[in-house]
Amino acid sequence: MTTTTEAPAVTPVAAPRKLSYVKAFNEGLAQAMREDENVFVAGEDVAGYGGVFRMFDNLLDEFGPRRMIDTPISEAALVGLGVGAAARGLRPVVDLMFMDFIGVCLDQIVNQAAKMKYMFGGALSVPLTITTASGAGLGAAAQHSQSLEAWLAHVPGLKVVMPSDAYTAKGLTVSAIRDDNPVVIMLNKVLLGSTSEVPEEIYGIPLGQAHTARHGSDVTVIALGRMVGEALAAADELAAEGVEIEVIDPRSVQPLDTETMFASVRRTNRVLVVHEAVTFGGLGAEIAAQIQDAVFDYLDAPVLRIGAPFSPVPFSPVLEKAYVPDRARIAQGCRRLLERS
Amino acid sequence: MTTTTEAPAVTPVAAPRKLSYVKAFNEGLAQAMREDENVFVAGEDVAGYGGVFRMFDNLLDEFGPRRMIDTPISEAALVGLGVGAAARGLRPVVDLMFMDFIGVCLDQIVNQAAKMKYMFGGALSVPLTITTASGAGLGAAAQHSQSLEAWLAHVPGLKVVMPSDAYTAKGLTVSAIRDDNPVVIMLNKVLLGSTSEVPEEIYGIPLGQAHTARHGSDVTVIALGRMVGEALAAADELAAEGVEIEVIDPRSVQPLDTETMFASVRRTNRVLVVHEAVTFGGLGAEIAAQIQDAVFDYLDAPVLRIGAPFSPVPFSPVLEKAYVPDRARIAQGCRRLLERS
Amino acid sequence: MAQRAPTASKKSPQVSAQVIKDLHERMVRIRLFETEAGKLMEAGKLPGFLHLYVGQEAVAAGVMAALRDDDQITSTHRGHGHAVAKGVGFREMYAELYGRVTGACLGRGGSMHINDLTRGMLGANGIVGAGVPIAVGAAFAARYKGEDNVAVTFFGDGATNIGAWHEGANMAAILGLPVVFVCENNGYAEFTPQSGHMLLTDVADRAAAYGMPSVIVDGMDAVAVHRAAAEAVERARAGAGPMMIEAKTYRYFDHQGVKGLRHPYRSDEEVAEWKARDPIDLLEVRAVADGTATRAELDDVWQRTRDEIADAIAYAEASPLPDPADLLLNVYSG
Amino acid sequence: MAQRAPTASKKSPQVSAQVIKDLHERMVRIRLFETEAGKLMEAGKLPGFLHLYVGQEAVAAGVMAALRDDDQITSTHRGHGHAVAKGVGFREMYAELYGRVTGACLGRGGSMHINDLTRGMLGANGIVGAGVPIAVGAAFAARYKGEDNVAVTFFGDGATNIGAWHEGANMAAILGLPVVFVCENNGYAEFTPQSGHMLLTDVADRAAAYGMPSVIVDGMDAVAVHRAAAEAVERARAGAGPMMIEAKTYRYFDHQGVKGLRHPYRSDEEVAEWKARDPIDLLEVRAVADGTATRAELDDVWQRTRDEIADAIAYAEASPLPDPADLLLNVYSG
Ligand SMILES: Cc1ncc(C[n+]2csc(CCOP(=O)(O)OP(=O)(O)O)c2C)c(N)n1
Ligand SMILES: Cc1ncc(C[n+]2csc(CCOP(=O)(O)OP(=O)(O)O)c2C)c(N)n1
Ligand SMILES: [Mg+2]
Ligand SMILES: [Mg+2]
Repeated sequence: MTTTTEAPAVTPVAAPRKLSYVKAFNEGLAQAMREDENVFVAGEDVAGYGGVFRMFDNLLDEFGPRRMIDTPISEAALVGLGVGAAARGLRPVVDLMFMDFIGVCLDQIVNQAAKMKYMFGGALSVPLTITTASGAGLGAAAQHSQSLEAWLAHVPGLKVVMPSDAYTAKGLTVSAIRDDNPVVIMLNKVLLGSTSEVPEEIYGIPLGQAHTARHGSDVTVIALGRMVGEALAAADELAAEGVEIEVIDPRSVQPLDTETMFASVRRTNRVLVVHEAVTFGGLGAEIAAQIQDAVFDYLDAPVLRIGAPFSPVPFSPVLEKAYVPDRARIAQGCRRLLERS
Repeated sequence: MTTTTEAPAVTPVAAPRKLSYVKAFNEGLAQAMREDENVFVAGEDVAGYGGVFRMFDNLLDEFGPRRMIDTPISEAALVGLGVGAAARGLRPVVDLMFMDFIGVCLDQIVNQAAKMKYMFGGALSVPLTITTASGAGLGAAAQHSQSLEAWLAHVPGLKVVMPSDAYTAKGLTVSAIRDDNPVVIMLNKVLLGSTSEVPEEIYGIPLGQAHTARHGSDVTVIALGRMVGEALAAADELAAEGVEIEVIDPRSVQPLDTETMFASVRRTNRVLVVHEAVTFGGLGAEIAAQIQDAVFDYLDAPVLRIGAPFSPVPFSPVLEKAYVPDRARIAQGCRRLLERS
Repeated sequence: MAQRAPTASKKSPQVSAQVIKDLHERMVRIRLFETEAGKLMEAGKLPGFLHLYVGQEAVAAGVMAALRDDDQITSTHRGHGHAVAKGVGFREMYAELYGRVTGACLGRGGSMHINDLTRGMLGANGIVGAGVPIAVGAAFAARYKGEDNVAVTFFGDGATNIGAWHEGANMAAILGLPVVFVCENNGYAEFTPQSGHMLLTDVADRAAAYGMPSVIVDGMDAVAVHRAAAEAVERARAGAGPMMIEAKTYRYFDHQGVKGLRHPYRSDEEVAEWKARDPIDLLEVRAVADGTATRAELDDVWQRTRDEIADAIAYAEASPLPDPADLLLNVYSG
Repeated sequence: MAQRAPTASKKSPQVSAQVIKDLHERMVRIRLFETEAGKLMEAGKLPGFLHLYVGQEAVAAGVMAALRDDDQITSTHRGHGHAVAKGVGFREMYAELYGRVTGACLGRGGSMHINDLTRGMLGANGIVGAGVPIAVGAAFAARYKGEDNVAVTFFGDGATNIGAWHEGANMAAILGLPVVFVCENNGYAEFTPQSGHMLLTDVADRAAAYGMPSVIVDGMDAVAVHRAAAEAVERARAGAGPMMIEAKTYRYFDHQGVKGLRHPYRSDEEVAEWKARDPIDLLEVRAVADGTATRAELDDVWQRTRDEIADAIAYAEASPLPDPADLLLNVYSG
């Protein structure tokens, strides 16, 4: 079940189909369920209601209550259910609704799902997919807005993906479900309604393969999740100033494709990492540490990190806006990098 | 309650008292309890049994069942009890036994204790201390051996300390209890019986102030927790080769005293960070990222990180030994740094 | 399975006229606060989420009327009713919903973190069940300090399925702490009916697993809630340990927001059946019938409250926004 | 409060001689495996922790004799008894305790992670309560695939206080899954007596909170455990949903290791009272008395088992250590 259907080349046809991020996720999930009878979905209000973010719309109609399971508010048991079912050969998709709720079930993710294969001497696999909505921007405050990828990426045995648009939302979902390891899919709440071209057929996007979303020679910007769009917008802005930004979307942060990053930095000699999570201890630290180690002699400036300041996510939109990195701060960062000789 | 008694200078008297790490912790806790009637301890088998690591020996005798509370196996409620009691003006010390159990109660630590002051607009403080035993080396396997400081240090609102010897075990414990914020004390299991000089009187060690455990001019080694001792041993070994290592013990990883590190690297131009935790996404990443940013022009070589490989902690001692960084790997790392011109 | 509205107790309430008026005023305050908040949200004026309490007023009013100011409560995502009934001011609450610096959380917390330590309101909470152990800690602190205040923790039917609830209940029981557990059973956890998340008909039956007594009350009858709460609170205050109250109630609006319905998880008949037993109507009809209050007196409460709300909304709207330069304020103490 | 030993049932066991012999052999295998493991630990030959099962043999034997090979179990930190009774081989188990590459976990897991998927042993677990939801998932998989195997989850008295246990029990109940909940109530959670961690006398009373039936059995009587388990398992297999069995039992050694006692948390009298009702003695005396087995037959079981253990220990000691070059083996699949 680990074979990956390569993404079909997007050939320019009459009217390329656009789909929203959440619908692309939904389509990928539905296709993966059609592909493999062992895939089922469990979570709070995923079946009858279709998920509070409409991630699971219409799936109950097609797949029925055997494969679409509404559960009590019991995230530890929910993930545990997934672990046990995966250990017995199913391919569960369990939904955590908000990523912030992970604190009530992290033991099952980290001490059970992630370590089981290793601790058991390889006796089994845990092909579990965990879906969750992350990120700030909706005024949902400190307990409903976090981006906690740094915790999960630090855990051997887990994989973590962060779709940045509708196309990756579908392809990464399909690959996560096909993968034989526990994979956490972090959907970004602000992106749910954003649209992009999405092929109709099922396709996977390899986990651990970064995508260069824009080519450029002056600064490399490595952006996670929603920050990819912000980086592309910053690149447009900077292009008008004659500065060419290369934008790299890692797509999966565990495994992390650092080779693509290194290769880019060898050309640009300047690099900025941006994510929504708090800067201190965020993924940007790991990326910066690896880059300065691997391509030290190519760097014309230190690796610059942009993330959230060291505070919980504030409620008031005026604060939240100042809190989350955006295109302006990215452009600003690139300019600063270029000023450095 | 935030005043910090400075550590008394250790004046060379006739027979300086040596104490074990766990007894030093115990003494600091007992003195803090004597100092402040609002300090109490709760956890599994902390009272009647004195804690499975003997951390709480004799405290029931002195402080009685009002201040020494045995609780059911309910870590979420245990931490929650601490949060509620702290919000109402007490200074709870709650014990998590093994740090690996944090996955069952992380919500109370991260979404409640850490964020409450901020979310509530500053209306209260949460002077909660969480004690826990971390680290590998006892053949305790994947669910009883982790070092998870990177998770906690990534959380705004928390403080995290990692005592490296008996002296710091006592002083950091006193400071953690006196601090008005939630502080996690990570005691290292392997160090419990190790001894060092410990003043008899109560003293605090400022949180967020690194200590230079050995001065040297050739390489800076920043070591966390148990790795400080390993780094000092490596320094002895290297001194015989004519290489002078500076060893920095951050003592607290949140807040993290990077200024001391920067100053050191400005002199040595070479730096290695070592911790027991998995390298990927570990504290070493944050430290490396900050150093390369702040003192880029002083670095003669990339910041080198040494941590555990990307796997759960293995059981078999032969594997565990290969897994945990030690003096040999640190010395090796220093030599590699020095080879680089 | 549809949530059935309990039938009203025919017993005449054995509480004073003063208590009836107190209950009435608390309920009206909640009702109007929430109704206006819903309108503001619909008008696009409020950021974030809004879990309205309308329909459940009798529970907050009944319990809070049994508490002293120094008694402590922990609340839920659906926390406005508790805050209002505990005496948190309209101004701070609306200003918080608007994200203003004058709000109960200085604009940092929003709807799900409203708190007021001066009123013993230890906060709404965005994590289901998380307030339960915190209340246990507050009760622990009271006993530790030799104070006789009690803690009340509110939670929904759905919340009793989460681990923290279970652990908190057992912790309170084994430590014999002065905590009152109030289940606001509105029949649903988001869009899942109670029959879809537990096999029990009465959530109160869970108390026995901790050796905790429990009682079931008509959660649309503020007097009934009040009497049960007064008993449980006095019991706890006297040192007899925790107790659980299950109040069968109903929410009128959607789980979140006002009308987000896209899935007919509740029938029109069910909603109508419950609304026919509206807690405020119920109390008003009885109060007028037995001469406890005149219609004019009751109307006056509504009018005064409306005025206070208009003032509070104006205050909120006129209040300054937080300054982004203060982003790091209150992350740490000291 | 001291844990009281239940008095033996006077009813003659209504099970076949074959079952009696089966129960006996499983218990002897556990007893000897554990006793030898304790000696090896005392001799400093085994790294890590060791939570011995001695005293509780009747529970694992009684339950496992009611299971098919394809039935699944999840276990605890005190998991050797379950593994042995479920048929995991001595060689793999000792080799694992020794940290050898021939062990049940290739030396990666140690005592607390012994597993054997071919025998339906889904693993010991170092986290209290964590195995409970995993068993629920295994049961879910069985029903999903249309198989009729059941899942059994073992846990201690202390484990019923943790959130995951509560959530798992409710999840099994609401989904109507074929899970049998077996509480091995040995009266203590580490060094805390049951009376110090819950107010109930019978843990079984907690089942009602999930609408789950329960039964209490003498956990020193393998036949009694077996009959209760057979009933619960058949019930679950027939689709009637989960059920809980509480077996009152006792552990002879310390919580961890053999004799680490430094705190007199159990009286000598209490220990003696329980040992006087040793589960193996009890079964042997009855079997010889009612002619089910001769003393010689029983002795033969002990002797054969001793031989097998000697072989297994020799195998373990002769086995190679894992190669540090393979440190990253099995972190990921594929
Ligand atoms: C741990 C956790 N899981 C899920 C949620 C999402 N959530 C918020 S409210 C809610 C339903 C709560 O139901 P109930 O306890 O009955 O309270 P009610 O909304 O009916 O007042 C859910 C699932 C959450 N906030 N926290
Ligand atoms: C979540 C968690 N908390 C605490 C522990 C430490 N611990 C291991 S066994 C144990 C006692 C378990 O008691 P019980 O469930 O009665 O099982 P018994 O040891 O009596 O067989 C504790 C507290 C743990 N392993 N996991
Ligand atoms: Mg509800
Ligand atoms: Mg026990």
